[in-house]
Amino acid sequence: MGQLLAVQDLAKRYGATVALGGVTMGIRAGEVHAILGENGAGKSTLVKILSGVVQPNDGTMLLDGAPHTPASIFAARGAGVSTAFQELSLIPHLSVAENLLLPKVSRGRFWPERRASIMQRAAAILAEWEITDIAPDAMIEDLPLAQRQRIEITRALSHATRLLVLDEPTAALPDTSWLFRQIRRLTERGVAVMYISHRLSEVREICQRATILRNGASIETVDLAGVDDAGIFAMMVGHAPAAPRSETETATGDILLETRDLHVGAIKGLNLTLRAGEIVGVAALEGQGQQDLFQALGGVRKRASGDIIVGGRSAPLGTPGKAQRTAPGIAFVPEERKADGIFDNLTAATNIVMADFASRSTGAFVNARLERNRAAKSAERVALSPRYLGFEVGNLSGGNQQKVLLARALMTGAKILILFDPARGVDVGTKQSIYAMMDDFVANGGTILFYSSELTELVQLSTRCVVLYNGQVSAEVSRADMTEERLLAAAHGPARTPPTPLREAS
Amino acid sequence: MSDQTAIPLEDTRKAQRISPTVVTVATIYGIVALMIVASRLVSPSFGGLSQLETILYLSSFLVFCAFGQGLVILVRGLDLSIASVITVGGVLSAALMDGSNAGLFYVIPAILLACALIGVVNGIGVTVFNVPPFIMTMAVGIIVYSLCLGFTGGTPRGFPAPVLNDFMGSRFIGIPAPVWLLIAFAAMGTLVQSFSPFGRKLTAVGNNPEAAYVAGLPSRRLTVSVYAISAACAGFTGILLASYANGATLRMGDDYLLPSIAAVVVGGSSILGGKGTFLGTVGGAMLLTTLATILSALGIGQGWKTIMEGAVILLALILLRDTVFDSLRAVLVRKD
Amino acid sequence: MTDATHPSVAETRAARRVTLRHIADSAFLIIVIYLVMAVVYVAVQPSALSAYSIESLFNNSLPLMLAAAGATFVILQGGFDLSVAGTISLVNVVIATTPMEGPGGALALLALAVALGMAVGAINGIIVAYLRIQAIAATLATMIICQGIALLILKAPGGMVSDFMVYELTASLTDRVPYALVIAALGVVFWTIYSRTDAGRNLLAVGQDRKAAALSGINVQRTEFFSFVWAGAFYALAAYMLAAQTSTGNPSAGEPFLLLTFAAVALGGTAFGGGRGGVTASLFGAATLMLMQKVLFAMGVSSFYTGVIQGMIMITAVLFSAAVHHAASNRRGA
Amino acid sequence: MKVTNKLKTLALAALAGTTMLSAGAADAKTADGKWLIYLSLSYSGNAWQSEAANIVKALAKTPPYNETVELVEVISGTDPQAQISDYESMIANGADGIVSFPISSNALNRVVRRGCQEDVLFFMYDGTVTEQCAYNISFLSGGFGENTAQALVNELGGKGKIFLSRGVPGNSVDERHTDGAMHIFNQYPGIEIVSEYYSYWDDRTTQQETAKALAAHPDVDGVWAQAGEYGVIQALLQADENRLVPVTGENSAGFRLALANPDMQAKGLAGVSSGSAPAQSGFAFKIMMEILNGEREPLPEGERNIEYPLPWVPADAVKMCEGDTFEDGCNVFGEDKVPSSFVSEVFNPELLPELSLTSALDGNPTEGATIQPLPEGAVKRAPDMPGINCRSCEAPDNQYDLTKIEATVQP
Repeated sequence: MGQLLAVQDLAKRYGATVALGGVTMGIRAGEVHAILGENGAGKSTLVKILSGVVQPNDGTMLLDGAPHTPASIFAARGAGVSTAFQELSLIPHLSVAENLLLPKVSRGRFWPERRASIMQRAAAILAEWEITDIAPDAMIEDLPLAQRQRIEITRALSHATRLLVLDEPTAALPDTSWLFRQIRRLTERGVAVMYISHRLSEVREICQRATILRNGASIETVDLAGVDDAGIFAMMVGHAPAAPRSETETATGDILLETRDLHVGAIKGLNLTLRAGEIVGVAALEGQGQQDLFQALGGVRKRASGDIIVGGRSAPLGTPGKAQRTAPGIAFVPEERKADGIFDNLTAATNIVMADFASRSTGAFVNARLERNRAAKSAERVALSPRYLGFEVGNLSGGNQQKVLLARALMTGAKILILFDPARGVDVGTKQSIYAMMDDFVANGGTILFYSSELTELVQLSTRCVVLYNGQVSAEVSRADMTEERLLAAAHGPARTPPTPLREAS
Repeated sequence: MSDQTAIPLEDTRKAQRISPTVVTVATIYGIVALMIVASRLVSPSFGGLSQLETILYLSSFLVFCAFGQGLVILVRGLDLSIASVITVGGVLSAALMDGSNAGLFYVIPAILLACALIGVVNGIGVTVFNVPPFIMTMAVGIIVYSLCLGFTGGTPRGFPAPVLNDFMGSRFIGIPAPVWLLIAFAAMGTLVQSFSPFGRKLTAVGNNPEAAYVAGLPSRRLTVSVYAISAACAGFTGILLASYANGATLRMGDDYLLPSIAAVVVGGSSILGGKGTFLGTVGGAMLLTTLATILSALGIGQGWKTIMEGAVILLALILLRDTVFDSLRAVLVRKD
Repeated sequence: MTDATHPSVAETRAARRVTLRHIADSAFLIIVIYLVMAVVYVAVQPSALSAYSIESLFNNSLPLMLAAAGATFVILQGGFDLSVAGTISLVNVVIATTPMEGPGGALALLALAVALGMAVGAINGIIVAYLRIQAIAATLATMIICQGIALLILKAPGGMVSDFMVYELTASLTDRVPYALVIAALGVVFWTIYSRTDAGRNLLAVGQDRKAAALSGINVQRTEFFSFVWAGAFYALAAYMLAAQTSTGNPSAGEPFLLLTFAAVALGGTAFGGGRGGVTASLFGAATLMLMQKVLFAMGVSSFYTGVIQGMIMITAVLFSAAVHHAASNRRGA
Repeated sequence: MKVTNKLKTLALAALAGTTMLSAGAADAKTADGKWLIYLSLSYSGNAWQSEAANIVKALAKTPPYNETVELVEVISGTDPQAQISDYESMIANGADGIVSFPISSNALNRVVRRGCQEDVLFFMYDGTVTEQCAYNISFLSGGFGENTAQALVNELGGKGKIFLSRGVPGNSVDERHTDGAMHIFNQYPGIEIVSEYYSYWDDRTTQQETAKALAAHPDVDGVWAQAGEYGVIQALLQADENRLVPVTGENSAGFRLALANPDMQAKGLAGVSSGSAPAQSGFAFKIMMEILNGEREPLPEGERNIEYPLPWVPADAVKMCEGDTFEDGCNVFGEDKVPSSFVSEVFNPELLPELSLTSALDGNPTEGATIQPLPEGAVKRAPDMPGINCRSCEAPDNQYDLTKIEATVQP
């Protein structure tokens, strides 16, 4: 089969910043082609160029032999290229139908189409792509994340006549079977799919070939059957991944945090104990109340009833600030790094030192050097290179942003860390640094509660693991019996057998 | 561990040798300097130190109230009540001092406190009740003005303390006292906005309110205090204006509302919050005042003067655009 | 998917949310507020129902209503337009200095006015959408420039407005329904249609989430641009009706509109920051503001303190509409 | 208490309004037998406006009007639409008369016309409307601009650099003043206008704008100013505390006291105080009441522009008042009694003998005073001023003739 998409020496610069520095690759018709690379490797920029969001500075793209130079998303769609974006591109206050049909919802240009007729057309699209549980007139903002992601994908599917670009399509999807079924239907028609995911297992399941990007350049295109994971990692990072971590001993320290019959949001009567020296993992499918639990412990959300006992005393934790100041201190790292975490206009050092500003009265004046000095120690604990401290955080890669957030949490001096998916979407190197920091933290008398969407991570890190189902603890798994299969089974509820494996690890 | 290999390319490439803030501030003062030099073409007595002195003197009022406005804008707000609060400051100082120096030391704090309380109302409306700042401060401005009207019955009475009036006309080391005040205020304001934990916290709140909350910053309290500071600054401006003109009028604040916003924005702050320096605002205020002195000396009709005023503001905005900086920086970086 | 343990409860909650949301999103609330105020007004002022009173009330309210309608386009996409004051002044003096008699002349003037308003709007749009300058600052500058041009055209209030505009446009259809009301109703009809076209939907989408809108294929810059153009057209209409009503041109005619326009939009419940609200709501917001003047007069509120009441009403109305909206989208927190 | 009273009055007024509508009677009084008079202000917020309002309020409380007049004050802000709305409400409430400072000379015409049809008397003071059924009582036709300009030219000996400190851009009053002044200045080639700025009739703005102009022209020889003139003096002193120049301006107490101050004169201050008098409101009110009471014949339409005499106080004529009225030809109050922004022309011993300082400051009647009839010949018709007090009319050829002063230097 010939090349459907041929990309040659593609480059993109933002001012003095090089985001993409020479990508050459090809995708065949009917192929599912993976793009692999660490955060900041240039995947998003490649997606943006292909879908017409930004225009490249150099290089050529040929689609079916004709130059592909979309000036807008709309133009790209016209050429048969459509994209499901990682950061969902749905308008919250519009209906599913309108979102599916944007930007040309109404057929007439000056005279609006009847609502019923719009709904009918949308329903047809939903039916075509086997979505039966979402009504076309539902508001996007009322839908859970997983359904929104499916709408995002469906919209892309409905426009893809030549190339479908999927950027982390399974980030919020509990089940890949629907997606893979649609992808196969599409490829049977000869449509090519560019598939971007951090999850190597998925990639291996659905993709035939992969192009590896590093530092904005394409390293190699490989046949996935012919290369093992270690080989792929090596190409992605430029060196072999770190060795697996050693075992941690079971902790028997003091109880630092305890919840009694906690009700908050979807959480219904939760009892939990965190002891000094242990890392407690939380496993759950999407939407089991894990966000509510973490936000409540972080002080972001007020609990409905029940008790949270911190350091032996019942604590109201009205705000994150109060949570930090309630001895022995709770520091919370939220799920949405960009939205709830970083201050992108401020330097990394200021971002880290902000913890100090928030919790205690500091000197009257500060300047950049003072802040760098103060942040240096926390930065070192998360292996954040000191030379980044002076940069605006918005200019750093996702992994380094995450390190900044963790450094800030450490800076609070809190003994209890509440981390929601701390290693999500970061590269392998950063992951290792984060893991090391967590081990180090509990070894020094702290305790960590963390949620992860990746079972491997839970198994690798947790001293013990709590599985949430429907707002309650469905199982508690000790270090000794911890396997991914065990966690997965518990995550599907107490009395059920697991359906198809949802998410497995490499 | 070997961090070096894992560093994505963009980190190092985005290294910025020249801070955008410095470029912004330098550009504004550059424009001001250029205008002052060019103004010699308009009048032979222009272009000298005495013109600079006049500009500094006249921009001082704008600078005082623009500091508060700048802080409010920094936390994504807007303070439309400052016109009325300036009036409150002026009216109260004329009424309470009533032409006597006695009691100056408690009257001034009392006025500033009263004004700050108006700001607290603004702040509470914005933070606790989530009223959009535009509406909240506009409504409070209308209410406060109306109270002023009722309180004075339409005619503000009395005089500010003579010592204040003398102060506005006095000189130290050959430079007018208000210019010294301006310099001290600019230094203090810069320290507060750019070199204090308080300023950092405000920038954080403006940059990302959700993140600020999660990071444990007392966002509400900070925001309320910012509105209080803004109102206090406006009150301070009112006291000085009344001292300058030796009396208060009810519309004395009107001339400062839109210029205070313009000074902040021309000064390189983002109206969307989270970005801005007080030095830039001072430069913005000076730019507006310089423009006004030049226009005043030009022998053209009011229509043309007004058009030129708008055009210069627009031009300054275009020159201060981020993309202009980016290309400038790109050129500079490429050179070495 | 979570299992819905109590589907019936969930369904009713969803249903309630839907109705509340309809109330919150539509102009329903402000219409209720307007009607309540109208009832109060009629109660304290029985002559309010006379044909003349109705006619003059609407004639008087229409310019602000149209200006607020215009500003709504920009605010809905998340922008800000201070140029309303300058545009109205400019168009107003152009009308007053371009004498054209009769219905044909009035029509020609209308075309001229709207074209001029749209031109100013287009300049705003280019500066804000394409040159990416902060809207509030850019439109402040264009406002000042427009005021300057207005002063060049007419140094002091004066000029002539044709008798047709002055007398016919401000009269009533079959002596019962003021033309002003007809024009306002046309505004409502226009918005009802426009908001359902792609352009209207895109406007709201951009206001809700710029980035998502761009990724959905909406041309965000063009949407922004046209919001300013529409705004300019409506400001021009406001200036046109103002000229008809005051039968004169005034180079500072637009100044009183600056803050009142935003107050009217806010009163209507359109969210500053974009994405929620509509032109209909703003039309009623402006009408309410003008009616408030009448009610306060009728109630005999001491004129020094009228502002206190006005300010309170503004804050209360915004709080009220926010409260209803909050109840409507009672979603899970942060 | 005040509010309840008003509410009561308004309820009665509303009642009266409805009965009037049904009866259509011309001789309408409120239910308690009083004339319902509205005082409509555009902008309350400066000394001038509130003094003018206070004068009317004081007169309405002076016997016998305290028994026969129900006065309601309404402030409409700066928006013509608001004043239109308020006029409508007043007409609907059955007003007998409206004394008003009009915000716009043209925009109010329609509602005024409509009020006239309902037999409401409109008396505009200071500002004017071009609708011919309204009475305009104004000093505008008195030639403030040309007379003060000539005074300045005389002081300067026919040559020198001057500033024009104007009022509000785009305002017809400002245009009339400036046109008159330019008529004179243009005759003198030696007079060079080096700066012209708008001061919004406000002391503080005048001070700042003058300071800006002084930055470019510290060697100015004289200033022609409209209201806000005291700010000119302050700005001049600020620039150089030992140098003043001739200044002509309006009637603020600060300016008049400065004119009469020998220290200031020694520094170079000279000039004349003239311009708009708040007392115009009282004059308007009294004419209206006399017409309502049948003591005076209504004037035919087209002849309702009435001139208020232009105040004219040169430096040597400034005389401090010892008491609380303008007795013995005194014409300014000291700093101990009034703020510097106080507009001195509040009293007119001939036309308004009923008034005293408390009337102007607080709106209280003078103790023991009763309303005196206007003297014979007090009401003089003002010449036409197109766009100011009439629409399609011609200005007389002699509109810029000097009335208060003669040219002492020839061009």
